[in-house]
Parts: sequence; structure tokens; C-alpha cells
Amino acid sequence: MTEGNTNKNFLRRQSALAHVINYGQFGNVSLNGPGLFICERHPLTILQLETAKSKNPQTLAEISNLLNVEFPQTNNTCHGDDERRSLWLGPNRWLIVEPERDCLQTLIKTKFSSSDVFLTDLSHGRSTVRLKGREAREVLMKGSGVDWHLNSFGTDHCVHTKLFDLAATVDCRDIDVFDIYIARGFAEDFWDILLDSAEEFGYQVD
Amino acid sequence: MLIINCPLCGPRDHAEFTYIGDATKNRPKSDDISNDDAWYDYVYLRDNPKGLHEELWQHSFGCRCFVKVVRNTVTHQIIATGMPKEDLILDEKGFERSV
Amino acid sequence: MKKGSSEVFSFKSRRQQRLDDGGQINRLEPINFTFDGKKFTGFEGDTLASALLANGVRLVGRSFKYHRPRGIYSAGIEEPNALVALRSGDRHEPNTRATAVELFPGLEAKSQNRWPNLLLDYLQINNLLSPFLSAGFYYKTFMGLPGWHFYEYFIRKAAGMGDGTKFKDPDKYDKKHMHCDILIVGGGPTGIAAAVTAGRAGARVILLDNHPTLGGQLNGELFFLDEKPAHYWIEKCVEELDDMEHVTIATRTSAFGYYDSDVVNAIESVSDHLPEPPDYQCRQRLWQIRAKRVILATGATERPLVFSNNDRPGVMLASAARRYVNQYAVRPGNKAVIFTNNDDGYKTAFDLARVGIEVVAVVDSRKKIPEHFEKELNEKEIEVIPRSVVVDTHGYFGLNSVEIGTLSQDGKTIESNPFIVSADLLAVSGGWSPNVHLYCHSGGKPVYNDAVEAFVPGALSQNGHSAGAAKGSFSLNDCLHEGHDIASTLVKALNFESAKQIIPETNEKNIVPIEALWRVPGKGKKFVDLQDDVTESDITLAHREGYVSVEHLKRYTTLGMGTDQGKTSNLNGQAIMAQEKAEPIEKIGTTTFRPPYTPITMGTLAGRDIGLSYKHTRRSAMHNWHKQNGAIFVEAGQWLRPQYYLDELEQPSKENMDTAINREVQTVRTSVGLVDVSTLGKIDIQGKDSAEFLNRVYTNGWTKLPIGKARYGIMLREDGLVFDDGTTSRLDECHYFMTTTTSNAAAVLSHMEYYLQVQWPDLDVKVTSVTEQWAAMALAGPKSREVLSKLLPTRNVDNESFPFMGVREFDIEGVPARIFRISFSGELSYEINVPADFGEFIWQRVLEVGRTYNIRPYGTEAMGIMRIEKGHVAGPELDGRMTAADLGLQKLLSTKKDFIGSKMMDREGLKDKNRPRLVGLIPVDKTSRVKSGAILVKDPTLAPPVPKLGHVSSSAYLSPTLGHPISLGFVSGDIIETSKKVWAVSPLHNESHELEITDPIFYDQKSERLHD
Amino acid sequence: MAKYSIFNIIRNAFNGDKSWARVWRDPEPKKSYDVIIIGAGGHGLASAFYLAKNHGIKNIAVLEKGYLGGGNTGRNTTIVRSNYMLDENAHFYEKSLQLWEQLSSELNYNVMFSQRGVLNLAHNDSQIDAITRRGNTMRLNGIDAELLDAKQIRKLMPYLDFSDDVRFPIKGGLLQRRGGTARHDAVAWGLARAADSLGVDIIQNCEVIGFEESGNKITTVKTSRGNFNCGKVGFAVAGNTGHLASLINLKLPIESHVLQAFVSEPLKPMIDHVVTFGAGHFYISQSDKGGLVFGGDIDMYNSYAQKGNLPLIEEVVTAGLAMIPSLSRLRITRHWGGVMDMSMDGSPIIGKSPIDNLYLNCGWCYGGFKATPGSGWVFAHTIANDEPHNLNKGLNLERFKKGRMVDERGAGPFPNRH
Ligand SMILES: Cc1cc2nc3c(=O)[nH]c(=O)nc-3n(C[C@H](O)[C@H](O)[C@H](O)COP(=O)(O)OP(=O)(O)OC[C@H]3O[C@@H](n4cnc5c(N)ncnc54)[C@H](O)[C@@H]3O)c2cc1C
Ligand SMILES: NC(=O)c1ccc[n+]([C@@H]2O[C@H](COP(=O)([O-])OP(=O)(O)OC[C@H]3O[C@@H](n4cnc5c(N)ncnc54)[C@H](O)[C@@H]3O)[C@@H](O)[C@H]2O)c1
Ligand SMILES: Cc1cc2nc3c(=O)[nH]c(=O)nc-3n(C[C@H](O)[C@H](O)[C@H](O)COP(=O)(O)O)c2cc1C
Ligand SMILES: [Zn+2]
Repeated sequence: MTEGNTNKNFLRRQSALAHVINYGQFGNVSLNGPGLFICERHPLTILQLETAKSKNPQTLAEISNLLNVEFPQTNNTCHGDDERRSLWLGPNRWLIVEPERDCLQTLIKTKFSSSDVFLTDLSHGRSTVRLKGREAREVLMKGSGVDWHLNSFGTDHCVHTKLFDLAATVDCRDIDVFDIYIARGFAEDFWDILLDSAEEFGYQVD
Repeated sequence: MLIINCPLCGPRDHAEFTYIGDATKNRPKSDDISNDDAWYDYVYLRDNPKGLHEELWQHSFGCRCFVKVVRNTVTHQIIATGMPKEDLILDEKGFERSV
Repeated sequence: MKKGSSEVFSFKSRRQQRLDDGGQINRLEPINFTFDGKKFTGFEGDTLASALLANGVRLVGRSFKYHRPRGIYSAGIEEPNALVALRSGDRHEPNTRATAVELFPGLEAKSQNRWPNLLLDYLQINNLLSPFLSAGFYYKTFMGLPGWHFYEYFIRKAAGMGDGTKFKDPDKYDKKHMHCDILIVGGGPTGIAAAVTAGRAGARVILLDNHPTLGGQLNGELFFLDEKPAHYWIEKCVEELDDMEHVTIATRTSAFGYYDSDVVNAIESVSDHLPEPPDYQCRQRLWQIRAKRVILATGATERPLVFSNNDRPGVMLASAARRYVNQYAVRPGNKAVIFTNNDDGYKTAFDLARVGIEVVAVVDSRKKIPEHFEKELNEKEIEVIPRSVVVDTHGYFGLNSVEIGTLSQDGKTIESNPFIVSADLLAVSGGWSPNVHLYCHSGGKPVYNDAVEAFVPGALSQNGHSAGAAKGSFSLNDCLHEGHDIASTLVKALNFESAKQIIPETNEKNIVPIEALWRVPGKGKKFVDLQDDVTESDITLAHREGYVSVEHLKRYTTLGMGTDQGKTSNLNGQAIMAQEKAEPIEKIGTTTFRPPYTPITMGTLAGRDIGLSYKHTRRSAMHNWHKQNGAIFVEAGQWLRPQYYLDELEQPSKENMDTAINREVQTVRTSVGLVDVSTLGKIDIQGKDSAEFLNRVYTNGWTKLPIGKARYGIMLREDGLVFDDGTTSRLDECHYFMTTTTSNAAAVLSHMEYYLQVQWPDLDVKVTSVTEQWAAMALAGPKSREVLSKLLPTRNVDNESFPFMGVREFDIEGVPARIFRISFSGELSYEINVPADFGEFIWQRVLEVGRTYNIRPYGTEAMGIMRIEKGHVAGPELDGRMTAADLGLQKLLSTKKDFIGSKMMDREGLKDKNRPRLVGLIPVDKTSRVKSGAILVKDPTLAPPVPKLGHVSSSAYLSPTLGHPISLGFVSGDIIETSKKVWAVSPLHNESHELEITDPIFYDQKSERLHD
Repeated sequence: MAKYSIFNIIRNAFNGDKSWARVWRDPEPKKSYDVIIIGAGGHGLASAFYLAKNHGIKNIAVLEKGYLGGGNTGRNTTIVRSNYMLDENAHFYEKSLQLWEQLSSELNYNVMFSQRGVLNLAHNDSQIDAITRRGNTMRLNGIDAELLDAKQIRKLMPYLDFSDDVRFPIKGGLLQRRGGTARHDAVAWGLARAADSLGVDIIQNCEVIGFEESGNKITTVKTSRGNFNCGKVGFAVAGNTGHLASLINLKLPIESHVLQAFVSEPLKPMIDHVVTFGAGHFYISQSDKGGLVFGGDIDMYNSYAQKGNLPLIEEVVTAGLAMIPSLSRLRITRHWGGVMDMSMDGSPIIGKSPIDNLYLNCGWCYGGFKATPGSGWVFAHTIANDEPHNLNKGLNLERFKKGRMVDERGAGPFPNRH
């Protein structure tokens, strides 16, 4: 799945999964159709935003205004939609994610002094996989000890966890839609193990 | 599995954490004129109690914060968790088992 | 007594033992299978054991030590005898309990521990030698020459049970993490009652049972609940539970361990009951269950009785005999004697009689017969012999008669002459032991309960609550109530509205207490542990010799150390020891219960992490290019890095490798090369205190580093030894970019986070790993600037504009790049960092642009040689034991500030001037290849122990630049001062070479090539 | 004491094993002992044995809180080797290995020392370099070592993974043929029997719960079975060192950690050597009973619990399958844990303490079983002479203060990384 392509570099941004993705239906696809739909989200802008300890409390609100997205103050939650989303990463730390457009970093940097907010571009450092479907939680259950039950991990929740032995951020976009962020270098391995785990449910790669 | 309640992320498997060790060690201040014994103590000596142990873990697969954990080294029961500089209140009830 | 002459050919005289009706088997689904190559038929619903019994097969294996013929002893996972090799080829599974294998079409099983076959086992000789083979005999002999290892060869061959295999497992394994409010282990009446109560209250419940269906012990009984056969109740409950979305019923799932934090682990047998796993399905799945509360409704296990020759095929647990009749519709024998010390035997007598098996007698060691059985005994014309015991048994390949005698008042002798009755089935019950295993795993200490003569759970440990037979409550009524009660208590504690359940009425009889009978007087082998062939006399010998603690007893005799872990035998053995010591059983205690509850396959624990997936592989953004362009890869941590590149027509070989490496070095030294350095750790550092922080982390000074400049630094550990090295660049006032060695990347980040969060929280500094964000490549060689300027046609990259250690941000064909003029190779060099998704594109562009200069990609080997030529330290030198001075880096130790490690680095041992220091080494003959790992000595002819002066840490077999081999190594300080030469010896290779000690920088000592 | 021999076995076979005598006494403790050794594991027992045998000290008690040999001696993976790189360790462990070679006859008790060979695998060039260095050092120290290439290893151990779909192919290995295994319980029992016969009182179910001091000396050892006066005291309590030291307010460079071990169902001979993996922490051998005995890393957190958790078990087994794929369908029968005394440099501490008449024997980390006879030998010497033996001079407590660590792995002052 390709997202936002206004950037002139778009054609050259090559996902870590470019060489491995095979589209189609695989595994034990039942009459009800595949249990899972899996795709890569690429290219995205993924920006880590941190505020200084000594920050002016206004700063965050102003950035929030500028970007038109709230920064969740509750641990393990997210805000926004596919167009622009913010995830809680840790104390005073968030991730802003959006389909690659104009340089988000520049946008913020021009308005705010670098001693108040710290931006780290991680757009290329993460591979993002979207997992969707009735068996999505079952697959997550294979990889991590977080309680994936709807009651504890619903829409707009996110966790940073060890998923199939990799550091991963999982964002619950909707009841059965999850965005998974993992380090780019492991993308191929992650992709393989994810598909392997999904085989018994049947899956479709889009 | 030890389930450690990260003060920020909630209960997680200890496999998400990296064990650091004794949380009671205070790094000698730089302006103490180099006191060899204090440094030796800081770097090498451990209380190693049989019973409650205050220890640090890093939630390296989660929020990356260092977390202070009070744990019984005999039963592995975790009594309390908090941030490194937090004074943890050890609720005696932590020892009792509610049904 | 005729000793089993006809039974020898028992296969031929086999008799069908299947009942015409009844049982929970599906007679419409016959299943073919083989045992030791012979074809048999059973039915769906059979276990391998029940199907064998149905076909009249009694002899199924040989015992561990004496190779005695053995049959089927139980009907469950506690089976000590009937271990078979299941399946064949790459699916071969040794030591599989026939009683726990569901029959599937085409099942193949073989007997074990016999040679050449089950009837003609040559090691039967051990049975005759048994007087010499008592417990621990090997500790008393085989001490002299030729040494134990010689005798061991034969002993090992005789020991062991099944065979391992050489094959890779074709099946898959899976893992699954679960959470619940209440986990119930055991789906017998207790567990079912608990599940219904908890489920109705709305709690998230998981109910586990290792059998294919729920019901537990009830499935083997003929109880009525509310005046209907018990299975009606079971089915009703299961139906209700199935409808509850928050309840998970997991059959064929066995909890094997109760670990800390109320985590219970189980294995789901997904496909073991099938010939092969279906497509896309795994064989087994590991469950990791995190429960708020746990109910242990694991039931109880029946115990054998200890008397002479109590191990013959045909001797069986009383409840098992009953289960074979009731559940599998199999006659486990045709003429039965029951031997019991509790009520259980009577149930068996009645159930056997019901299907027409002749019950010769119930031999009850108790003085009084339970009155309430009298009516039924009379009806069924079953004779009961009170205060009596089975003294001995006969029959070689299977039981054919038993000897019955009367017990003296004190229980120590047999009063009358025993009499013999013929029988082919002896059902024994020595009482029941609650399955306290999981409770004990959780940290609980069992206590002895005289009323049931067994260990029962003591004080609560963690949140695991025992109930029903697992708690020592053996009446069905109690089990049902306890299940309900504990569940309602727990749901209340978890703030659920507790729900009502009406417990069904049972038709069971009152229970008359057991009277312990730990052993029967008499000669002959009295087996306590059937699997490990531990006899009563082994236990008395252990006592005589002083191995009296239960733990010594266990280890000396191997009591309870088999695959069954003494489920049926431990208590008997411990009680016999207690009798010998004349101490109560609770005083001598029990051995430790350890996971797994039943043996678990290793494949399940590994899950998907096998073969190439054992450890994740990390790939750089240029990986695919490398792969398509002749790279031979090498492991660096988890990363795959190109070691060298073969040209198109070159085949991998040692010569071609040397050629390739040479070619790569020469290209860089004379023209220009490109190497992928993406694996270096990269850390983004921001915040107003960044400079101060770097000043504390690195040993050298950082406050004066200008923006746009990089600097090399080393970090120490707090103990004063070198931790890591790398360069850090200042990108902006408060923004730095650090690189670390590949292997220490994660450790350095953690190290810094530790100081920032725990020690110096007042510093305003943020650190983030950006290793993955940037693809990095070093463009190195005298022509590198020309390539770079072609890449950046509009920019000035001459020496002034972009000096050594300069850092610039450029735009290469629209791609933002950070370029660092730093060098590891010793040549003019630029490290180009671009966002990773552009990595392959830029890499290719650089190579295209460099084509006119014959640019080549180079790998870690060439890089390694060049860094040795330059005397740069790397992994082999940074081995965690070096001081900065050892590495010749003392000039990097600032004296003007404190830094991590500065307080400990001056300890006497670290200042010792004789410590080995980094040197260069050149073979005197200028040709010898010196191996890294060779040791430096004064004289290669000395006999050991030889004083060691140091070692060779890194070697280049040929420095293409210098035309001879060179090495880096460490030589004791005093030797460096006094001599110019040392010998490098490698006794492992039978080599020694004389070396000249030189400066570690072999090439361009003034670093002129870097600077302009 | 009846001598153990084949003749006595035959004699006993005909009388129903009736004349075998007790292996050790169960003595009533005396009021006072010249030397009290705390801990009846292999080290405590060997120390008492050599104190009596080599140094003529007879009034010795070994106090044991549980049953003798029930500590790590009774729960380890029994690997015996002397393939160390640093001199302080190498010479000490080699002495120990030499003592192993004669231990059964010295004790008249077969400890089943089986010199089946210990092989360390290497999977890449830098590991080859590292084992080359270690092997060469061993050879120069007079210790046997051989470097094998993949082909040679394949011949010896065809069950290792030599296939193409292996993550870390085997490149070579370092073999010490004189290394092997021993029957752990027999070691404790044989030493106990031999020490007992020299008059040493082994007192079981006797937990040390405190000390009385006067000046800089321990005068009384307080136990669950009463107080004993003592001349000298030796600690040989392995994982419990930290706790015992806290009873006299002594802090040590030691952390207690749990190490797990595993045994499979019994199998016919399958693995004839001791093999260790190089790309993960895993070591395996087969017991004479047929069980595959294996282990890996510690669980990483401080523990006195003698039990571990599943994540580490998964890791160990995964490494095992990476090395020997055909283990997959075999089953584990039992796993357990031991409490290990992890030191700050991964090497033992054996010598004098800051208290005048207290001697320390601790810090054995993953590897103290193989040290058993050597440890007893030098500890007895140290106690008897109030001075270390040449072989344990470098393994003293002061080395940390002085910066003379003995760090084989170069992991630094992080006990769980050694
Ligand atoms: C799982 C595992 C695997 C291992 N594998 C190996 C291996 O393969 N090779 C190897 O060389 N080493 C191995 N080791 C290490 C080795 O087992 C130990 O280092 C060695 O056995 C220690 O012996 P010890 O006599 O010092 O201690 P122990 O055998 O532990 O004896 C100490 C004794 O002191 C007693 N004690 C403790 N406190 C008190 C007190 N207060 N009062 C009285 N008595 C007390 C204990 O009960 C115990 O019996 C392993 C260890 C473990 C746990
Ligand atoms: N003296 C006697 O006659 C006597 C003695 C004991 C039990 N009983 C009878 O047995 C029944 C006991 O009921 P209950 O429900 O307490 O026990 P149960 O034995 O009926 O059920 C326990 C179930 O748990 C399963 N189980 C045990 N450990 C497990 C594990 N680790 N993982 C997965 N499954 C596991 C067992 O296989 C069994 O199916 C009652 O009917 C009682 O009367 C009678
Ligand atoms: C080398 C070795 C081999 C072992 N083999 C077996 C075995 O075959 N069967 C068994 O049940 N336990 C075996 N054990 C484990 C012991 O039963 C026991 O778990 C261990 O000694 C620790 O004691 P504990 O579990 O009582 O705490 C073995 C232990 C060791 C050290
Ligand atoms: Zn966290």
C-alpha cells in the first residue's frame, strides 16, 4: 500500500520490504475469506518529538495547534487518523506519523526553538505493517505477552513491546486494525514470521 | 515469568526488561575527593539480600525507562515498582495474599 | 507352577478383549495400527493402550534396568511401564506413553529397550545378575584402570530407554500468550463445576484438560448425577460454557508448570491425535497463561502396592482396570483379583463383574470390610478376603496366578501359608495421591494428611487454589462443591457478581478410610518404582548405608527419576524409608516437585525460532544490492555484512577470497572504494546539556568541539577499562550525532540512558537510536574527493571547505545526506549517511559516478586489513580487559575533568607498567602468516608451562599495501622496553614465527593521506 | 569402613547386601572445633577432606543446612574441564583436573569421572581467533587442547547442524579431550565418606544463623542445632555466600543468581561428548542413565529461589535446537535451578577475608563443580597455613580493589554478564 506521494523523492524511497512482498492470498484461506489482511504502509513520515524538561508548557499545545493533532497525555494511547497520528512513546515523548508529504520536521523547526522541542526523524528507520482482520489479535497473541483483549487494548491504544522477539510499537487503529512499527533492519525477518504465524488463518497481502 | 508492573506501560513480561541490579547503590559524588573505598563499594560490592531486594530494570522493549522494583529474592514475588528516584511505600499487604 | 510357557507366544494366542457394547468408543470408526510391525485394529476413542489391550496384547515393553517384561499399568499420563516408540522416520517419538496416545489411523508403535525383540531380549541377563546390580553398585567398583570411561561405554549402552533420531523435525510449533481472570487446570467434576460458576459470573475463564474431552475421572466411572449418567451433566455444562464468549475450553492441553507471577504454561496438542498435522497447522502450541487467579483441579493419582513380583504384565492400577472397562469397553483380563487397602478396589470389582469378568477375590489388607459394599458383593458373588495381601505373582510374559496370604497383626509377616489362585489380571490400589505438582511449582509446600495417607496442598502459594481430588477431597460430592465454592470466592475477590449453581446429587457411597499398607512382607523383587526398577530392597539398602534423607534416597536409588517422575511410586518409596527410620512420613517429607508435570517436547519451547530463524537477521538498506553483486556475507552481531565481493565469474574458494580481498584493498589504497558501514551504532543526542554529558561519558574533552566537526573518543566503564570507541559530531549548538561500534550499539545507548535517567536526571539531554534511520557508506581512497565532487557538482568539497573531521549536510540528487570526513581505512574518506530508504539508490549512484575511477565495493575483510595497517583498534583489541594506555590511547584521558571510569582507572593493577600494550608485529621473514590467537613468547622451544608475553590480536596475512604480513598484538611493557623481537607460537597449529615488534601504525604514520 | 571393590560386591550379592555399612556417620556435634567449614557441598567436603588428609587437622566440622550435596553440587550439569585462558584460572583448574583424574581411587568411591572430551564450537572467524588464543594459551600452560575444523567435528558429532539452513554454521571448535563429566552426587558422597572416615564430623540439617565475634575474629558459630566454638571458619556455601556474609556485616563482590538445568527422557547413547554452542549459551552432555543434561544462561536477576522461569528455558532450548535440530521431538522430563555465586569478574574468590579467622571460598559462577577437588586442596592449604596456596594467590578478594581482575570474558563488573 503506498501512501501520499507528493514528495519528489517518492519514487526513490525504497521500502525494506520492497524485495520480499508477494501480493495475493496465502495459507489456509477459508470460505469466509482470509482471516487477515496484511500490507505495508509506505512511505510514511515518522517523527519523534520530545520536549525538554525545562519546556514551556505552552509549547506542546502550540505544536498541537500547528499540526492539528493532539498529543496524548495518557500512557499507551494515540490520537488522530491515517492522515496524521500521534502516539505516546514515553514520558515527554511522542511519535507523529503521517503519509509522507512536505517536510514535517522543517515545519515544526521553523516555528520552535530547538532547545524546547527535539525532533528525530525516524521515517526511514521503521518499517510499518498494517494487520487487519478477524484473526489479527490471534496473530498478535502469538508474538507478545501483552493482553490483546479488546477490553484492555482497544482503538487508539498503543503499546511498545517485544513482538516476535523484536522491539515493536503496535497501534490499535480500529477494533481489528493494527499498525506495527519495527526497526527497518529486521523488517524482512518480521515479515516472514508474521506471515508464517498467519498461515493457519489464511491471509491476503495487499 | 516475572510480571513487572512498569509504572508507565503497565504489567509486562520481564523478558521486555533488562536487569540492571542493585538500586541502592549511589554513585559517589565527583566532588568527594576521590575516596577509593567509596568507589570500590559502588562498583563492586553488593548487599545481595535473601529477601526483599531493591533493584533496577530497564524497560528496554517498552518505554525505555529505568524502573525500580522491590522483589523478594526467595519467592520472586514483586512487592512494588516505581521510578528510580521514587521512595516506594512497601505496603505490608503486598506480602499477604488476598484470596 | 508352570512358568508362562504358553504365554511366550502370546501374540499368537491373542484373544479379542473388546466388549460388545458400552464405553465411549466409536465402533463405526475402526482404526488400523501396528505394534512392533504387527497389524491391529482399534476404534476411534481408543488410546494406544486400550487398543492393545483390546487386541489381547499384554506385553508391551522391557524394564529399564533388569529388562523385565512389562505391560500396561495405568490408563493415564502417570504410566510408568508402557513406553513405546511412536511413529517412525523423522517423526519418531521415543518414550511415548501408550496410555496417553489417542489412536489414529496408521499409527505405528514399537516396543523399546529390548534387543533383538520384545520376547528375546538378551539383556534379560540383567535380571539374573540383579543381586550384583543393587542400588549404587557402580559407585563401589570400576575405579581402577583402564578408567571409568572404559566401563561407561558398556553401561551407557545398556541404559537409556528409547532411541533419539538424527532427523530434523518436519512439524511446526507455535506459541500463544493468554490472559484470564481465572485459570482452571483440570476438567474433571471439580474443574467443570468451578468453570460454570466463574463463567456465569462473567469472569474471563480458561479451562484446561489434557484429555480430548472434559470429565476427568468421571469418564472412567459409572456415577449418576441427578439420577442420570454423569456424562449428561458434563455435556450440559460444556454446552453452557461453549456458549460463553469469555470462557475458553482447551482440551488436549496440558499445564506443565506453574511459574512466578501466576504464569502457568501449557502445551496444546494440536495435531498429535492425527497421523500428521494438517496443512498450515502446527503439531503443538505453547501457551503462556497469565492468570489473576488459578484453580488447581488436577485430580489425584492412584498408587500401586508393593509386593513381590508386582510388575508383571497383567498387574494394573484398580482405577485403570475400571477405566478400560467403562470408558474403552475393553476387558483388561478375564480372571481378576483385586488387591486394595481402600475402597477403590471395590468399585473396580463391581465394574469388572458387571461386564462379566470373573472376579476371583477382593484382597483387602484392612481388617474390616466396608459394610455398605456387602449387598453388592453378595449380589455379584464376589469374595472378599480381609486382612490379607497378595504375597507374590507368577507368569513370565504375563500374569497367570497370584499368591494370597493373611497379614499378621503387626503387618510385618504373613501368618498362614499363602494360597495360589489363577488370575490374569491383578488390579491394585494403594490409595490416592493428590496431584500437588502445580501447587508445588508455584512455591507451595505440601503437608501430610493422615486421613487420606498422602501429601496434600498446604498454605496458599501465589494465587493458586487447589480444589477437589487435588486437595485430597476424594468424594465426588465434595469435588463438585469445592469447585463451585472456590470459584465463587475468587470471582467475588475479582469484583464479579458471584453466580449460583445447583450442584447435582450424586449416587456415590460413603468412603471408609484407607489403612496405609506401604509394603507387603515377603521375598522376591518388590518394585516401588516400576520405571526405574527401584525395589524395596534398594530402599532398605539405602537406609542401611545412610542415604536416608528422601533426597539422598532418590538420588542413590533413582526413585522417581524416570519420565513419570515417580507419579505412582514416590510416596511408597518415601513411606518405606520412613518405616525403616521409624519416623512419621511428614517428618521425612517429600522430594521436590519440579516442572514439567509431564514431559514436554523441546520443539514446542523453540516454537518458530529454528533453523535460519533461530536469531533474527538484520539487514542494511543495501543488502539486496550486495546479494546481487557477489557479496559473501559474514555475521556481525545480528547483522549480515559483506565480507568481500566475488567478481562475476569467480566461484567461492580460498584463493578467490584472497584475490578479492587483495583487489579491494588495492583499489582503496590506489583509487577509491565504497563500503557499507550502516551497522555502526548511531545515536542522536540533543538538549542543552549535551556537551556536558559527552564530557562525562567520553574520556577526552568535548566542550570545545565546533559545530560541523567530528571527534574521536573512547568511553570507559565505571571500572576504568575501555568500553567502546567511536566518533561524535556536532551538528548544531545542542545537537550531536554519535557512532559506536557495531557490537556495542545497544549497550552504549543503554549505558547513556542509565546515566541520564538514574544518575544525572538534572541533565537535559535526549538520546535516541537512529542506527536504522541512516544508511551509511564510506567512500574511501585517494580519488574519493573526486567522486564526491562529481556527486555534488554544485558544491565545493575541497580540503578547505570540507576539511578532515568536517561534517556537512548536502543534498545528493535530492537526497539529504550527512557526510563525515572521517576515516577508518587511513585514506581520504567520506562517510555518507542518507535516510535508509535512499540507501540503495545513493550506493548505486556513487558506484556509477565512481566508475571512471574503477571504484569497487569492499567488504569487512579489506576494511579489517586497512585498519590493521593503520593500527586502529577494533573488536579483538577492545576485549573489555584493556586500559586506554594498553591501547596506546592514554592521550585521550583528560586530566581536567571527571568522566565515567576516571576514579577507578588508576588502580595499581591497571597502572602496572608490565601490562601488555598494543604493538605492531611483522614476521622477520616477511612472509609467514601469523595467526590471530598466536601467543607471544621469548623462546619457542621452551617446555610448558611457558611464560607468556602477550598475544596476536589481529592479523593480516598479507598487507597488500606493504607487501608482507602484519599483525597487531599486545606485548608486556617490560619486553617492549628491552627487546625488539618475540616469537609467536601456535601450538594448536604446530607453528612458530619470529616477529619484529614495531609501532602499531604501519602505514602513513603521520596520517598525511587523511589530511589533504 | 568396608572397602568398595568388585569382590565385596560379589560377596554382598550373596547375602542380600546385608554387610554394607553406613557411608558416613550422623555424629552428635561437639562443643568446639578447630575448623568449621560451612556448607557440605563438594567444596566444603573436599576442603575438610584435604584439611584432614594433607594437613593433619582432625577436629573439623562441616555444617550443612540441608542434606549434604544438596546445593549446586547436586544440581549442576557436571562439566569438568580446565580450558581457561587467564593464568590465575588455568593453573588452578588444571590442578583440579589432575585431582579429578585420581579422585575415584583416592576416595575409594567411583565418582564416574568420564573423560569424554569437551568441545566448544566456534561459528565465525572472530570466535575461531578467540578459541585459538585460548587453546594456544592452554597448550603453553601444559594443558591439552586441540583445534578441530568443521569436517573433523562432523565426524565426531554428526548430530550437530551441518545443513544449509543453519543460522550460525559451525566453523571449528576447541576440544579438550581430558575434560568430561562426573557423577555429581557421587562426588559429594565419596568425599563425605572419605572425610568422615578421617574423623570429620559432617552435621546435616544444621543451618548457620549467625556468628559471635570478638576482636576481628569469629569465636562462635550459631546454628539451628546450637552454638559451636571455632578456631577457624571457612565459607563454602556457594550461592548463599552473600546471605551468610550479611550475618557478619560483610559485603562481597558477589550476587546470587539462579541457573537452571534440564534433563531429557532417557535415551540410548546419542551424545558422546560434552558440547557447547558458540552462538548462544547452551551446553549438553548425556548422563550415564541416558538423559540429555543441558543448561544455558542464568535467569539474569538476583535470586535465592532454586527455580527459574520459562523465558530463559525457551531461550536455552531454542539454542539447543539450533545446535542439534533432532532434539525437537525429544522431551524434557525435569528442570530445576541452583543458586549461583556470581562474582564481579566471573572468577572465583578463594582466600582470606577481612576477618582474621574467616576464609572465603565463593564466586564460582557457572563453573565451580569442576573446581571441587582443586578448591578443596587450595582452600585447605589456605586455612591450614593462613596463607594462600600458589594456585589461589591471584584469586583473592583484594584483586578488585587493586584492579587485578581475572575477567575471562571481559564483561566488566556486571555479575550477570559473566
Ligand atoms: C544449574 C547449574 C549448572 C552448573 N553447571 C556446572 C558445570 O557444568 N560445571 C561446573 O564446573 N560447575 C557448574 N555449576 C557450578 C557448580 O555447581 C558450583 O559452583 C559448585 O557445585 C559449588 O560447589 P560448592 O560446594 O561450593 O557449593 P554447594 O554445592 O552449593 O554447597 C554449598 C552448601 O552450603 C549449604 N549452606 C548454605 N548456606 C548455609 C548455612 N547458612 N548453613 C549451613 N549450610 C549452608 C548449602 O545447603 C549447600 O549444600 C553449575 C551450577 C548450577 C546451579
Ligand atoms: N478414592 C477414590 O475413590 C477417589 C480418589 C480420587 C478421586 N476420586 C474421584 O475422582 C474425581 C475427582 O475429581 P476432580 O475433578 O478433582 O479430578 P479429576 O481427576 O476427575 O480431573 C482432573 C482432570 O485434570 C486433568 N489434569 C490434571 N493435571 C493436569 C494438567 N497439569 N494439565 C491439564 N490437565 C490436567 C486430568 O487429566 C483430569 O482429566 C471425583 O469423581 C472423585 O470422586 C475418587
Ligand atoms: C547431571 C544430572 C542428571 C540428572 N538426571 C535426572 C534424571 O535422569 N531424572 C530426574 O528426574 N532428575 C534428574 N536430575 C535432576 C534431579 O532430579 C534434581 O532435580 C536436581 O538434582 C535438583 O534437585 P531438586 O530438584 O530436588 O531441587 C539430574 C540432575 C543432574 C545434576
Ligand atoms: Zn515501560
